[in-house]
Amino acid sequence: MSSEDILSEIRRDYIYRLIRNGERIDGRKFDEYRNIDIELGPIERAEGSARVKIGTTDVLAGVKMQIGEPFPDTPNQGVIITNAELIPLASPTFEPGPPDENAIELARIVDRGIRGSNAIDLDKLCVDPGNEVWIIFIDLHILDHNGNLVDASSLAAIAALLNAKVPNTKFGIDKDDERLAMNDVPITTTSAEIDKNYIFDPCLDEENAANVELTVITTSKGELCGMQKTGIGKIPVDTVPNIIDSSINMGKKLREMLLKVVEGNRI
Amino acid sequence: MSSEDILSEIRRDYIYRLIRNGERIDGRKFDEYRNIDIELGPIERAEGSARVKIGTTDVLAGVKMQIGEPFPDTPNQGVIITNAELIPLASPTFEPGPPDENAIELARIVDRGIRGSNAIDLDKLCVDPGNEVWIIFIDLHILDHNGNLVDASSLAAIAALLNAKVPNTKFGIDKDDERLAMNDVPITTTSAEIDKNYIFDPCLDEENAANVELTVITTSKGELCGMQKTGIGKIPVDTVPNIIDSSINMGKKLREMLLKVVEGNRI
Amino acid sequence: MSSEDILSEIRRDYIYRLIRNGERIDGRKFDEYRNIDIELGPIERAEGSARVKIGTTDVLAGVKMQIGEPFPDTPNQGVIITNAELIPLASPTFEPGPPDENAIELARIVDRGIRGSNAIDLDKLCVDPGNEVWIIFIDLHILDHNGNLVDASSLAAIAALLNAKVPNTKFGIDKDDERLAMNDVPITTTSAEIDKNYIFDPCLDEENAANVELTVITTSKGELCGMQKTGIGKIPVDTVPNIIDSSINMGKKLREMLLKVVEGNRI
Amino acid sequence: MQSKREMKIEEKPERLIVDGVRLDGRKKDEIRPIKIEAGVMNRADGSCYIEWGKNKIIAAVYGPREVHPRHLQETYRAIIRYRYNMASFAVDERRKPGPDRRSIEISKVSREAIEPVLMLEQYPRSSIDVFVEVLQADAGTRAAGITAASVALADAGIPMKNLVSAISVGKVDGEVVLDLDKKEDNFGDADMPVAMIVDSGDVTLLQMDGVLTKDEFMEALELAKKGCKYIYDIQRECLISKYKKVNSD
Amino acid sequence: MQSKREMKIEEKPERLIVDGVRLDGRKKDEIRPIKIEAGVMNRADGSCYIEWGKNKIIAAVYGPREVHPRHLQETYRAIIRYRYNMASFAVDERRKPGPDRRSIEISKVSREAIEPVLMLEQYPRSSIDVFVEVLQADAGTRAAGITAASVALADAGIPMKNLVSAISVGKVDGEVVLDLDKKEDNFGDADMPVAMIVDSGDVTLLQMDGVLTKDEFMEALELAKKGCKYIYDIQRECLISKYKKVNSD
Amino acid sequence: MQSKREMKIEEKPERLIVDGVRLDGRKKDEIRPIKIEAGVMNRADGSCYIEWGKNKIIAAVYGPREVHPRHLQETYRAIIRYRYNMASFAVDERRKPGPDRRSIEISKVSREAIEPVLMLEQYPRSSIDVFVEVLQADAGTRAAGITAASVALADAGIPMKNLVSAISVGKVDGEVVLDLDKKEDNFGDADMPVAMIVDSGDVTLLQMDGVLTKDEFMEALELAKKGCKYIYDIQRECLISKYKKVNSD
Repeated sequence: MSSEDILSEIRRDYIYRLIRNGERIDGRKFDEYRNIDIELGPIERAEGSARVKIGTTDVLAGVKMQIGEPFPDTPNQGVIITNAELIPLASPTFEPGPPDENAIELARIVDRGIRGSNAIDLDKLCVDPGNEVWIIFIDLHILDHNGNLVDASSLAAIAALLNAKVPNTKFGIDKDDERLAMNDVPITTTSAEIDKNYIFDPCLDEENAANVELTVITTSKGELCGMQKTGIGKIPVDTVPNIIDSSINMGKKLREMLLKVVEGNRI
Repeated sequence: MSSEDILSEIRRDYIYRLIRNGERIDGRKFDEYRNIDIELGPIERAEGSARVKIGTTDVLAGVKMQIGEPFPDTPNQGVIITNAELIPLASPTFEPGPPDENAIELARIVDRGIRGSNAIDLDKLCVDPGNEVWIIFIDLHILDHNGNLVDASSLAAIAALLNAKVPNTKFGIDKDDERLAMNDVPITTTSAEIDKNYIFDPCLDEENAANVELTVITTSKGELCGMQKTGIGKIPVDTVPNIIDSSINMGKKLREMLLKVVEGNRI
Repeated sequence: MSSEDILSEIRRDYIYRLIRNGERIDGRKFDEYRNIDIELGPIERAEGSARVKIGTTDVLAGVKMQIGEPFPDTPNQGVIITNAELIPLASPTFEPGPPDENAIELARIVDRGIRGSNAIDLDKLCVDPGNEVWIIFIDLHILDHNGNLVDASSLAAIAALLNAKVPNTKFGIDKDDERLAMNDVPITTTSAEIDKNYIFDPCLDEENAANVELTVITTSKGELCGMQKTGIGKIPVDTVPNIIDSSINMGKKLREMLLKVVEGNRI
Repeated sequence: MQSKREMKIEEKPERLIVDGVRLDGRKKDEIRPIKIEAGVMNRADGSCYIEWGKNKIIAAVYGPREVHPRHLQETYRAIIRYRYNMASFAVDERRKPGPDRRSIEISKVSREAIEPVLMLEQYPRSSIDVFVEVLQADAGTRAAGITAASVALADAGIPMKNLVSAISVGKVDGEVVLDLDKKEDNFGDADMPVAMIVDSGDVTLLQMDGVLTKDEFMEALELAKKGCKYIYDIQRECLISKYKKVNSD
Repeated sequence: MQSKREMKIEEKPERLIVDGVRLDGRKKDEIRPIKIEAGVMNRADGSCYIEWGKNKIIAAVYGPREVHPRHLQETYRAIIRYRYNMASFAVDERRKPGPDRRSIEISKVSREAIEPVLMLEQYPRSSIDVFVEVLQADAGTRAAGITAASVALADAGIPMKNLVSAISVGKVDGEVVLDLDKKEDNFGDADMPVAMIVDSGDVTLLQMDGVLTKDEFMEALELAKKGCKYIYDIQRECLISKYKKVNSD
Repeated sequence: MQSKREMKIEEKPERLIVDGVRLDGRKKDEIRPIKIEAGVMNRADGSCYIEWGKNKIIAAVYGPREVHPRHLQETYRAIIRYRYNMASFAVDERRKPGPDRRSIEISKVSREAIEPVLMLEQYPRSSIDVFVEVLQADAGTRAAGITAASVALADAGIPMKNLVSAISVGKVDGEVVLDLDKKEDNFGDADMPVAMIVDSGDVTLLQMDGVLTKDEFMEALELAKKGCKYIYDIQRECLISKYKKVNSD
């Protein structure tokens, strides 16, 4: 065993011992998020942007819009394209190169929540039916990885969308730039299982100690609009309902916090 | 030498000894194919399909059709695109990834026979001259590799074409779906040289023992419409005419067998 | 240290000692180029071509022209695309594969000189304003690498352009093929620093011994139209003006030589 | 070769469930016909062919075998590689060969669904490679793939604590149904693939697309449990009959 | 997803300098506002965030660390890897993620600009990895990136002989100016990024695009020297304040 | 950069052979002018430049040399790598640089055409790399490439049992002819490249495109034998004159 393996095993044991005593490595409660910081509009060149920090996890989301062709089966709707880059700046384990399975899964979960909740009013993004619609690129740039990238990325994406304006003038459309029309504000919450306890917002050390995580995305009405189990562990089926309940509650709190920031910004 | 190398050398010696005695490892005559099984239309989603087993070598061919642009030098003709995937499911030596030189050579030999024999009536595949023609994708999915992929793939491709219907209705063309018009039924036969004897339809152990193979494609009229020498060996020029003769004969037999299956299926 | 490293160190020391005595490994003066050989039009299939040898460094440039779309911000101008291939035939250190950073830098320096000097009259390359313009592909094929690829490639590119004819007839444009209209003949000169001396046209051994090179591109009027420092060394800022002066002079000489060859060829 | 003219779009049927009966005649908790066979391939160490509705899928297993390149090896356990792939002709519109984002995600979650039952410590420094080839797709391919992969792993003699069984549930016309087919998947409201270790009641795959209320989710989860049990019995049956066949040969 | 309709082209302003004053109000030798902070990232060994005009750039350093694959190792020294990358949303028209020819060239010349000050012999067989991420671009990104990378390397404690400072000079409306912004870069006549070791007066990066007479070049070089000196003072200030902060914590 | 307007299509001439004479004036069994020179490149260990009709091709050989990555090494013999490549400007319509399916197949069959004459056991664990660059293409490039590669291998001093000589035969206007040029290749009925070891009468490359009757094939094979003999004499001549030149230098 390398000294690194031994160290990580010691850290893992320590986290398990703490959890058994109802404690976490950074003193949080099991259902407590780290401090969340949301900066709206840091990238003026983008149609919308947001930088979200959850503890030291740091994600920048940019929304760009272009005019392109609709999909043949939805000729009157805009198109969403979500992409995540796990750039090597953010973690010693990220490699340069095209998105790997982790980056792809991350982007697809974020996309799933936005699509499932029908968050963006795609019907309003038609310019010329069957011919020209708005393409919305949501690009996630992970800057610092200290665990729970999914929640930070989802929050950054939805904040960037709430921050976005449709660039009509830039594309010669005879209308003022207007706020992107939204139907919903989906919120993503992730909990990790350690020693049969579920802790929300795992930091990196906790993620490394846990075998399995469950991501639950909820709508403003408290419905589920996306889920993903990640990791090689298993979840006793009887525990799932409890996690769902907690996730719905947690989603409500995070949404309120986000909307407060957005309103504050719009005043 | 690794134990694997020693084993393969022993097997090679054994095959050579057998051949010298006029025998083959599975008891076949030199010009005898393994049992051939042709299933027509296993993939209903495809315009045409066929699964061909030669012994335990197993190839699935699918034909899909789309409407696209013609090549500028043949504005009134359909387009053929042939592709082969040596998926890692089929053999421990196949790697995931884009087609390597073996997959490319395989696809190009299959393509050569179809093109050389003018098997598909490309003039009938024009929808709007100079503008819209049918694109025929012939996709070969190798499922189990026990030697002689070329003959199995070619047979599967031509069987799938004989099974194919032009999907006029699916593309809003005001015509019933109709059988793909064919001019010819080219047949590919491959023989391998072992100790100066040429054996048809080499199984994998025989291919590994042989240095060189010659693939000969013949038309219904008994003309040659494609050839390929493969492998690092050499062929005495004086032996070529005999191989050609045998290949023409063998092609005739295989064609009869194929057409019987096709007719049986059409009734 | 490997024997190869030792050898290269010995060679390096030898070159340094020579330079300190005002000498070079092949007997040249510090501001002397190796013998330059320019062959115009070796590739008849190309619209223009030139093969340039500087000593045994050997570069073939081909110019091809096609009709395509203009860039949106220059709707009435032709488009230049420059590409360099460091094919493994040219050096034991070149690997097959897509252009690496060295090939990309090389192509971009050549491109910079042509663009900066406005060498090609891009306004004359408009076929149908906003819709159809000529695309000029300048492809550099490095055949033998014995140092100073930048100067050889730039010279080959500009010679190939001077050799080029616009293929109007081949594309059905109702005009005779005509010489490509040029505004200028930029010349690229490169010097390498060894022991604080700057030597022009370094051969490969000299390049390996030097830490830094400065490429200076000049117009017919003696203006600068492109520069690039390459290598991990540094250049004392006070020495820069001298290098610039020498480069302008050297550029003048090389341009005269090139134009003489071109005129000789046109007669 | 760019497509010039698009295929006609399939229109959404007015109703997908009429009087509690689905378009293909099934009840809401009814599973499509399944045919499954182990040991169908010659070269692979283990394999399984499954037909599930119009899905036609082969799973094959190679391993434990040496890992290349070596830096992928793990010192104390085998690694699993799982490659879900779709043939170009498996779907209505020909797809470009090779992995896309969807298949890369499916490969990851499927690997994580299978890994909990494998005793990987027994084969340090080696790999177990699972290849799932979708020859024809008809919705629910990842669940069918995991189901087949599980059988193929057993067929290959890889030490397993148990089988993994998988099925998809979803919401169609506002009702929770089991085992969506292609039309229901295209025009439905939610899709939720689930994989379970039936004996222990552990979930090893859980994804959800679309919208479900909490109550609908609870109903769906119950249906998925029943579905997985049904699938598990088919898997066992298949392995027993393979075992019998081998022993009687 | 192909673009159907292009963005409107920005038109060239009639004048970029009016009565010696640039469009954004600066004088010809005036530098845009700069904000710079070291140690901003958590995972990296060293880092620096810089805002320079509307440029927003993060540089981070990892290392010295082990090199993979091993054949890239050098026996007697560390290797440097430098990756200049632009976020998709950093420019007006969304760019495809990943390296393009421009960013590959910039990465190379930036690495060569930084390498002269690093004492690489101290870390044989290892690598020092510099990552520069342009979050928003406003001309002069390579100079800003090198400036930030230099600070990040110091922040990481990599042994350096000195700092490298960089800035761009150019010609606009026929006049030589310092620190071009985006509009000046788009519609100007020449752009010349320069990196220097200010103490020794050594140039470590020198590129030029466009046209300059010899005299203009001399004027530009003088401006660049002054500019680099100014940048150097900001870099030192930043590191001192970081050092003070760490010590007072 | 997508092409907007296609090049005009070359039209098929009414006849390609008139009174037994081909469009370029050759008889049916006549070979185009060939110019061939060994040792033309400086860096390569062996090389050959060939002009054959309007074909202009360089072949170069490096090796025996160490193989990277090491897992490609073979314990008891050298491996050969053969890369047939076409310059972007070698054909009428500019081709994208890099290997396409055609050049990958040609590289494979050319390697297999050359390998029989090489004594690879003498260089275990090493590689012999053959690079063939088509600078201008005029039909028959693979045969010309093999011919040149064979000379370049001899020039590099690689131990060979013999030379390999190659040429293309085919059918044009219903007649069997030797050494098709570009027009004949484009508008002909069949093309059959052949490589042989002339001394032993062994075929090392044999491909055929198009349609030939058995009798036509026999006629073509005879022509190919004659053609290879002719090429072989040119190859020998070239190597002898190279040898003389070296010895007289």
